[in-house]
Amino acid sequence: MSRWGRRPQLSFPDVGSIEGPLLEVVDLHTSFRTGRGLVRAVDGVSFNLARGHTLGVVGESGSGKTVLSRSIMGLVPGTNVERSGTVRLSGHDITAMSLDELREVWGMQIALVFQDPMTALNPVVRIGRQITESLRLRAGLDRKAAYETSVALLKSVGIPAPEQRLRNYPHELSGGMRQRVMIAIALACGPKLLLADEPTTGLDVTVQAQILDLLAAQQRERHMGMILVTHDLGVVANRTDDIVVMYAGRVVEQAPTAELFARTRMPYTEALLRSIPRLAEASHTRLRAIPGRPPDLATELKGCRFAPRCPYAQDHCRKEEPPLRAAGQGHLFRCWYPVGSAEGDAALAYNVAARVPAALAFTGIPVRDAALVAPNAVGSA
Amino acid sequence: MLRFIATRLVQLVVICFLISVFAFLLVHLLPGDPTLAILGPNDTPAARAVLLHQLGLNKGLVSQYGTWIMNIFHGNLGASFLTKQTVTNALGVAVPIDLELVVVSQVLALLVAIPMALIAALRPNRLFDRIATTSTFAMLSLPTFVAGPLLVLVFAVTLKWVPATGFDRLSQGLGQNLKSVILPSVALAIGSVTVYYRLLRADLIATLQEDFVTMARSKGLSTRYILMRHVMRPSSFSLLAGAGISIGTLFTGAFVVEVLFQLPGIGYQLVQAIYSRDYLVVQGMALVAAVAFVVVNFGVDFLLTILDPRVRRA
Amino acid sequence: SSTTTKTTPRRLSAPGIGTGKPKRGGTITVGLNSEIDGFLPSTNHFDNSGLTYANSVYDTLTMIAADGSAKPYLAKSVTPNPDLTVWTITLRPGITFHDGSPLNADVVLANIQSLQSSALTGQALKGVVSSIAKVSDMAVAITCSEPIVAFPHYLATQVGYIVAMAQLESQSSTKPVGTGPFSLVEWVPNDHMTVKRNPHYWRAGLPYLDGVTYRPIAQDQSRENSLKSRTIDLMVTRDPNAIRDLQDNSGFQVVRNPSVGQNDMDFVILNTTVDPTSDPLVRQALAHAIDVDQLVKLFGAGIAKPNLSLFPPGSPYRAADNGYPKYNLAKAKALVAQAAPNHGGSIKVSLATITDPRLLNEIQAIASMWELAGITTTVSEVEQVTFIDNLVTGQFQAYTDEMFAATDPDLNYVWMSPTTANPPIALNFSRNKDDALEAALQRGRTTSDPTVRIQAYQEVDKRLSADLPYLWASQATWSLTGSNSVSNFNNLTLPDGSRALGFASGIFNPTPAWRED
Amino acid sequence: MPELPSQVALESDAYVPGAAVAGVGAGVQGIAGRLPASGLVSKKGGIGITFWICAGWVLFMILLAVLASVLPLKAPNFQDYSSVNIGPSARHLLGTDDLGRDLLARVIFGSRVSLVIGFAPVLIGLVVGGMAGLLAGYRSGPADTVLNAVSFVLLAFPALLAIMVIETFWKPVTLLKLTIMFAFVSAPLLFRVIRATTLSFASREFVVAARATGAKTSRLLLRELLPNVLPAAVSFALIGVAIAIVLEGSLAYLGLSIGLPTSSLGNIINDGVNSNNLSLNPYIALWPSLYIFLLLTALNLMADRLRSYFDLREVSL
Amino acid sequence: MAGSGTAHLRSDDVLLRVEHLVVEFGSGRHRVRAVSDVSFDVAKGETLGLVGESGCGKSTTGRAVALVHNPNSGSVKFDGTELTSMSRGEMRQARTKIQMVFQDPISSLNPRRRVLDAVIEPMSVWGIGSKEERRAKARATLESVGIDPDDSGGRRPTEMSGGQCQRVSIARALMLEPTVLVCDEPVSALDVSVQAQILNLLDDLKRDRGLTMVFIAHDLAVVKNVSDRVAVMYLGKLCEVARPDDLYHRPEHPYTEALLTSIPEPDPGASRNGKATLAGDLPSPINPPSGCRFRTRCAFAQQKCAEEEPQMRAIGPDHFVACHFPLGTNPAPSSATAASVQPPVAPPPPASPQAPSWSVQAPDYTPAGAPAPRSTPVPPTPATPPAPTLPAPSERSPLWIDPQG
Ligand SMILES: Nc1ncnc2c1ncn2[C@@H]1O[C@H](COP(=O)(O)OP(=O)(O)OP(=O)(O)O)[C@@H](O)[C@H]1O
Ligand SMILES: Nc1ncnc2c1ncn2[C@@H]1O[C@H](COP(=O)(O)OP(=O)(O)OP(=O)(O)O)[C@@H](O)[C@H]1O
Ligand SMILES: [Mg+2]
Ligand SMILES: [Mg+2]
Repeated sequence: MSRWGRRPQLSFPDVGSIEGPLLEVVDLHTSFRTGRGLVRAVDGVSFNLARGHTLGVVGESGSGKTVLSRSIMGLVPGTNVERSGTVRLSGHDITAMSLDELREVWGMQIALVFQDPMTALNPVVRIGRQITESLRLRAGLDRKAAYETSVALLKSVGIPAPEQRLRNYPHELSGGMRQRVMIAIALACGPKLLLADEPTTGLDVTVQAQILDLLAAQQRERHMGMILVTHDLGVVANRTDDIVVMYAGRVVEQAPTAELFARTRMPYTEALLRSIPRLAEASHTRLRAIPGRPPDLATELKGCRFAPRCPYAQDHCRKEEPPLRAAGQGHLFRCWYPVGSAEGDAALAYNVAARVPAALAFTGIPVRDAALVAPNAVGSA
Repeated sequence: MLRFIATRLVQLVVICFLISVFAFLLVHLLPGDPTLAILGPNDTPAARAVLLHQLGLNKGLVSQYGTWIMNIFHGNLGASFLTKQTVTNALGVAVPIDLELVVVSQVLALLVAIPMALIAALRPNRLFDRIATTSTFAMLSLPTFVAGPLLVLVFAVTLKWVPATGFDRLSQGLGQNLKSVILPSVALAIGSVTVYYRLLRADLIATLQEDFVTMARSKGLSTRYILMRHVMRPSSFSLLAGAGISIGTLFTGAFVVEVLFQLPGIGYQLVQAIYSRDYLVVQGMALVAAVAFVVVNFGVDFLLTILDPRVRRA
Repeated sequence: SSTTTKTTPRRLSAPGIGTGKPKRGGTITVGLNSEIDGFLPSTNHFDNSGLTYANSVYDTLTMIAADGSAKPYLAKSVTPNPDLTVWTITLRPGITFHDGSPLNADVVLANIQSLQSSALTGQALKGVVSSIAKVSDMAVAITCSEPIVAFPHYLATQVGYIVAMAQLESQSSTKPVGTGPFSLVEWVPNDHMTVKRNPHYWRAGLPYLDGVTYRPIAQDQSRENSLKSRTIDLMVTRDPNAIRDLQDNSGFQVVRNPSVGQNDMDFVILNTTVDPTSDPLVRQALAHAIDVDQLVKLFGAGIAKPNLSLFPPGSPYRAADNGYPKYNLAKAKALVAQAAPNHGGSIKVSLATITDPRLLNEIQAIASMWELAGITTTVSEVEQVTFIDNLVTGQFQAYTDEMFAATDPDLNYVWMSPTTANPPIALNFSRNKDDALEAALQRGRTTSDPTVRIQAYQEVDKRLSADLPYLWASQATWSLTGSNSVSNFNNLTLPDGSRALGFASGIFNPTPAWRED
Repeated sequence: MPELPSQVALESDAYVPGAAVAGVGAGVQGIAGRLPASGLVSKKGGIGITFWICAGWVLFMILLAVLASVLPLKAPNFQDYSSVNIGPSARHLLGTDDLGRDLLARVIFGSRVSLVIGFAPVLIGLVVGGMAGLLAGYRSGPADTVLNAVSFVLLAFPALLAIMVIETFWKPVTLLKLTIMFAFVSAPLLFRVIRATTLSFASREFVVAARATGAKTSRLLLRELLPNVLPAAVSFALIGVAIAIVLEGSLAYLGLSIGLPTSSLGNIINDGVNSNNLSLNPYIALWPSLYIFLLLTALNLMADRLRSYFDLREVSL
Repeated sequence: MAGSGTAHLRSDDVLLRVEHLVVEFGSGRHRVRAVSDVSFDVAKGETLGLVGESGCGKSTTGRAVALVHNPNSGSVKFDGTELTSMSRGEMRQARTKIQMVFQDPISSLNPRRRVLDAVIEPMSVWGIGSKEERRAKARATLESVGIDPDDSGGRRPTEMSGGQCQRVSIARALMLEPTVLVCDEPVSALDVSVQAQILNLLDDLKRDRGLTMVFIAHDLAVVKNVSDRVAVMYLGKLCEVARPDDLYHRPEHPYTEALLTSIPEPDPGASRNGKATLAGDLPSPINPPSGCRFRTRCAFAQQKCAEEEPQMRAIGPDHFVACHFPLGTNPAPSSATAASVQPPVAPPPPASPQAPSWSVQAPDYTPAGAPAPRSTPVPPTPATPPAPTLPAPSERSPLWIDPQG
């Protein structure tokens, strides 16, 4: 082991003995310096995660979920990254650690399940070595113990005949199996916190269900904290304690899962929910798509970031960004005209009357038809 | 795997056949008369006819090719018209030289290129990368016939560390042998470094951006371990393929160095033979060089399938 | 009488001449400027390197003494009949070949017959030897078709090497068996030729060295670097830059070409059968246009000397005023103007040389001089084999060339005589047919009276200046350079102890050399 | 299953010893293709100042060569015996050579030969090898097998040897002949690169999609595949330009290049190496080498920039 | 299941009829039978949904129908004409009638061609119309799929989002005015919000142009939304064919049932308890299980399933299944283990969907709880005057949102 470099003897107290939350993220910002300007991928995110709990992070593609999960680890690759804010794991500030110390945290304390199992497994290294290397180099197991542990790990993630699978290369496994291997690797050193970054995107629904069940089971068994990142509210609905909804790098709503679904405040969350086709609905039911697309993070954003696509948005929204407001029981949201409130209803009604396309789309009037109506037609006929 | 090897061997044979036809035709379809070179001032029609007959050059092309190929299968590549040396003997002299030149120069080139590429790829477009890139271009613009004499001036003439010319065979002792090939090898390596560096650096940069590297980092592995165990292998495919062509071509492409350092390798002897229109030597040497090229690339191909498990599906 | 300009502190005598007691043993490595095609005198083309190899493994029947005269060597004596048409060669007794077979009349007879019947040497011997007969066990008689005054000189050249019967029978060009001071160990063409001491050498006590390795190193620069880096001990060169460089270096002993007989000349050979060089006016114009002094200054590195004659300065055969056209640009221009109408209004010449950086620069300089005189010149390079082919078949216009080294002017007969100027194959490359020249050459060949010979060859010199088949430039600058670890490499002696010619025209004989360390 | 482009090339390579070569193609594609888009260039903000500086420099070099005869240069072949082998001075900015010729003039006139030798054969190879490579890469089967084998034979056969044999029997050497012979060397290499790159695109969905609209093969090759293959081919070709220029030097060294006294960068370097010039007058070999270096660096920087500018990364985080 | 048979084929006039389709890849020992004996038909104006796990051969079937590659055997009849036996030239002609939208929106567009050019391309291939006409039509088509040709026509695919790319490829497929459109998982690579945009678009197209569609996906909820008839595939074979509502309410095939259970519902109340997900991986198509191909993962598998391949049979009105023991008819399996794992019948769907949290009724829209079916769009009615606190509509900021996203 010493062959591969010195390991600092960092004393990392057992997480269980620490008071307070497992993970505290305070005002985390991560930006990329690019030719177009500063891309604020994560823009002031704060939340806490209790031990053994699961947090769902939801948001459209590009809303900064992956960057968030990697910034929590301090593992955003590239030389053009700027990060600020604090991430405390069991009270230790990860953002202040040196690379050597971080290496001690990575894998042992926090582990990451990557978005795409095909690209995250080394195509030319056997599964076996990819699992055992951290066991041997990090957990200090000998060859035999590492082998046995990895067999047990594969078994626990539901891979049949693990002894044979250890000798396979990633491409010899199916997508679902690769994702399980990824999870096994992440679990290898018994992390206290598991970050699962869209662990099922790109997998088919049946496999997705298997993987999510597996994650839930492992988390329960190990009493890990887990952050489950996805763009599909359906995925997190049954499997998380709390949900953070992100939009354009910002947290726009945060609530315990049941609360979020029961009393959605943020129009964006609502729109996301409504855009999912449901089995219960009849065939050919019109879906309420969110028109437009997310803002370019490299530009200076004024007002609420969702305003251009929001059925409720008013001038105020475009001028001033709403603060994160509380609505009881740990429910935070970022909106001037929240869903279900009188202001929100009025705003929506106003927008519909004014034939704002976002509002019309939201209500199910085909956008194309709406677009044919000239603005000055309001009130006539 | 066996099937894979078998099909590739068949292809190898077909290619070798094509190469032999090509080598044969190239030499035979060109104007010029070997009898002139052999007879020199004594070129009379009668003498020429006799000689043509002796050399079998008066027969049809197909029959000449047939004879030549059959002889090759009997291990007989013919003999030089001029020196009467058999081509096999000449190859016996040339091949060890080329083999050693190729091996030493390529090992040197890789020894320089790999660490350079690693450092540059870890911090692309930073100072080291820019310096390395610029200096490799400088190396590329320095033809061997400039680099060679410069090296000789410094290390042979001034410092007298190594001989200026000639090849000492391994039988004369490893030290002596290495001394005699080090300068030509360095001269050859200079060209290869650029190519290898560029190929490897590009692939390394690409690989380092791969998710599996981040994944390896997320396991808390050290940079060195990740580079060696995770990054090098998947980044080496282009390098290997490039090395295959480079090494294959060096069997004859090294002749400027061979002339400078008076090493009678295949390239050098080929040049001599072409000048003296020594057909059989040209054919034989060209064939051997081309087959060497094919075999080296076959080997590289094989190595690639071993290194890259994904290819093996084929 | 070798010319040197420098003596090293360690040595009181001339370079290449050993002082003190000869040391036995050791081997040396010699860098040569070219490789040969084989060792059979009758079929292989011996250039200076070939003759150097031959000197190691064979002996010649005669050897040239320091004064330029031919002395018996393998032969005990070479004696003519009174009208010089029959030459009897009596062999030294007790000499054996490397294979143990004895040197006797049969071997010599077989050798000369084989040379005669060979396409290569037969041509040169045609006008010299008409028949050969065994006189005794140790003597043969050679009958010439006409009196050949210089006959013993011929026996010191390629046709004078005697090879063993076994080699003659096998016609092996790769395994020489001779009587020479060394015998072959191995020959790896283009790499090296190694010889070891012949323990049964007929010259008692010689040679001193255990062995010699010859290495052909074609590049002048590489050879010089090899010597400087101690990769080789001795080297042959004709590159004035190298000589200049080494001459100023006390670590080396530079032996220059001796001024005995004729040296190789650097010149431009003109084909007198193709337009426009077939026109004597054009040839004159070309000659007048070359500023030889400038050429020598540019390329001679202070070593080469201009020479506008077949014969070197000091040679009795050199005409006091041979009438060679001196550099005169105005005259050249006038001649061009005069000749141009006969050649389509302008004169276009193509000038070529073998692929050699120094020569390439030289022809560019000559071309630019000709251009100044109004002669359109194209230059090109030709590789060695093609070069020779083109010369013998007449497919050239103007080539730079280097030849005519000889210890007797008659040795050059075959290159100049109109009798060898006929197609398709001509050894008289320029194909110059001048009856007066032929008459003079004949007189020199058949007359033993020195004054007649002197007069005859002075006539040759003048005829060449009038005919202008060759545009003279300078004497070749051959040199043999040794590091201080070799000694006595230029102290060749005859069996009687008197000095032989030693290194000349790029030909080296390793017999007297020894290692110093 | 998502596959790396290079992988596609390797896997679908029907013919074998060539597979390695196909890999080179992919690798070459990688040389410039995968460079990170950081550095001086800004992705949206244009191709970057570096590119224009380099392009300007290359243009300047080309202009010098084209306008050599009207520029106030000394005659490149004029031999001034009064100033032989003098170093850089006011009269001769870069000094003179063994024959007193002005090196500035010789380098600039010589660059004409070198630039033609550098660009023309590579262009020819790009067209010929490119056509064949596109076809072979798109259409697996007998056509591919044959073309592939031919290219491999051409590659395996010692290139410089072929040039020498041909030259030995096809004198005198002219720029045209040199160009043709170099094209023979460059075509199979470019064929392999383009074929490999084509292979990685041929199985892509957009080609299938275009075929589904009823497009003919020729249209597919020219409209769909060519634009995708070209950038990799061009960046490889630019390195080819450098190699060709240096190769001309090797030929000059063997006396097989363009006829004297016409200068080429190769024969000037060659002059500079001979006759102890390397130790006595090192500047003779320096100038042409420096010229090649500057051209090469500029071309490669351009290639890099072009690649990262046109690099269409299809992954978004 | 995963059985053969043609019981589900209709005799009345169908536009597209696929019978005994077999497609194989590779050769020798590594022969993959991606589609083995699949039959289905599509009536004019109908949308057939094709669902199934990843790798079960959906795309391959779709591609064979769209003539992108030839089936090894079987017939594809379009409007009564056999397509598989056509010459190359005829095939090219036929391609104009059947167009395909490919699985991966980004890779099915040439990264180096501009959007407008890509859309014009099909017309240029056939030389239809003048340059201006092509352009005009391409712009109109782009507009119809919700892409602004002025804003996006000059962009390259990489400068667009996945949803936009998908729209462009749909526009391209529409350019030749095909009768049949094969959509291969047009949404599975997309984010849920974009997915909704595309699904709506396809429904519009179907309504407006009377397109006949084959819609491929693995998400039953998605398929249900767009199809008139759904065929479920497993490992190269069909298992169940039914109307979407039937299929959802009464899945007959255990695999259909498993697919339904796997769909994540955005409803924390929907208990997952008792819902077992499908265990194990899709078996290799190189070496498929004997008999019913699903038996290796089926909780109800019996001896018979291993021995005999189930044939497609009618089990209800327009409901066909290829299973020996369909769920609806089937008594609880004798195997005790199976029963413990799998509830015999899927739990009924919640009686009513989740009530919207925003309950204020604006006069001109219908709340989500009672969505307006596409066939009866709500006509826009004049709005009530805006609330006094809000600015007048005419003063609205110029942030007039681009509806095409
Ligand atoms: N290295 C980088 N340089 C510049 N911008 C980046 C970089 N990495 C991410 N981004 C930008 O940051 C934003 C957030 O990206 P992120 O990957 O976190 O999104 P995501 O929510 O994970 O999306 P998805 O659902 O597609 O995975 C995006 O706009 C992305 O383009
Ligand atoms: N070109 C091909 N060569 C070899 N095998 C193939 C090829 N295309 C598909 N297959 C195989 O055929 C089977 C069916 O593939 P197909 O793409 O039709 O599945 P799918 O249902 O569309 O899956 P997905 O949902 O992932 O798109 C798979 O096993 C696949 O590996
Ligand atoms: Mg992500
Ligand atoms: Mg598919």
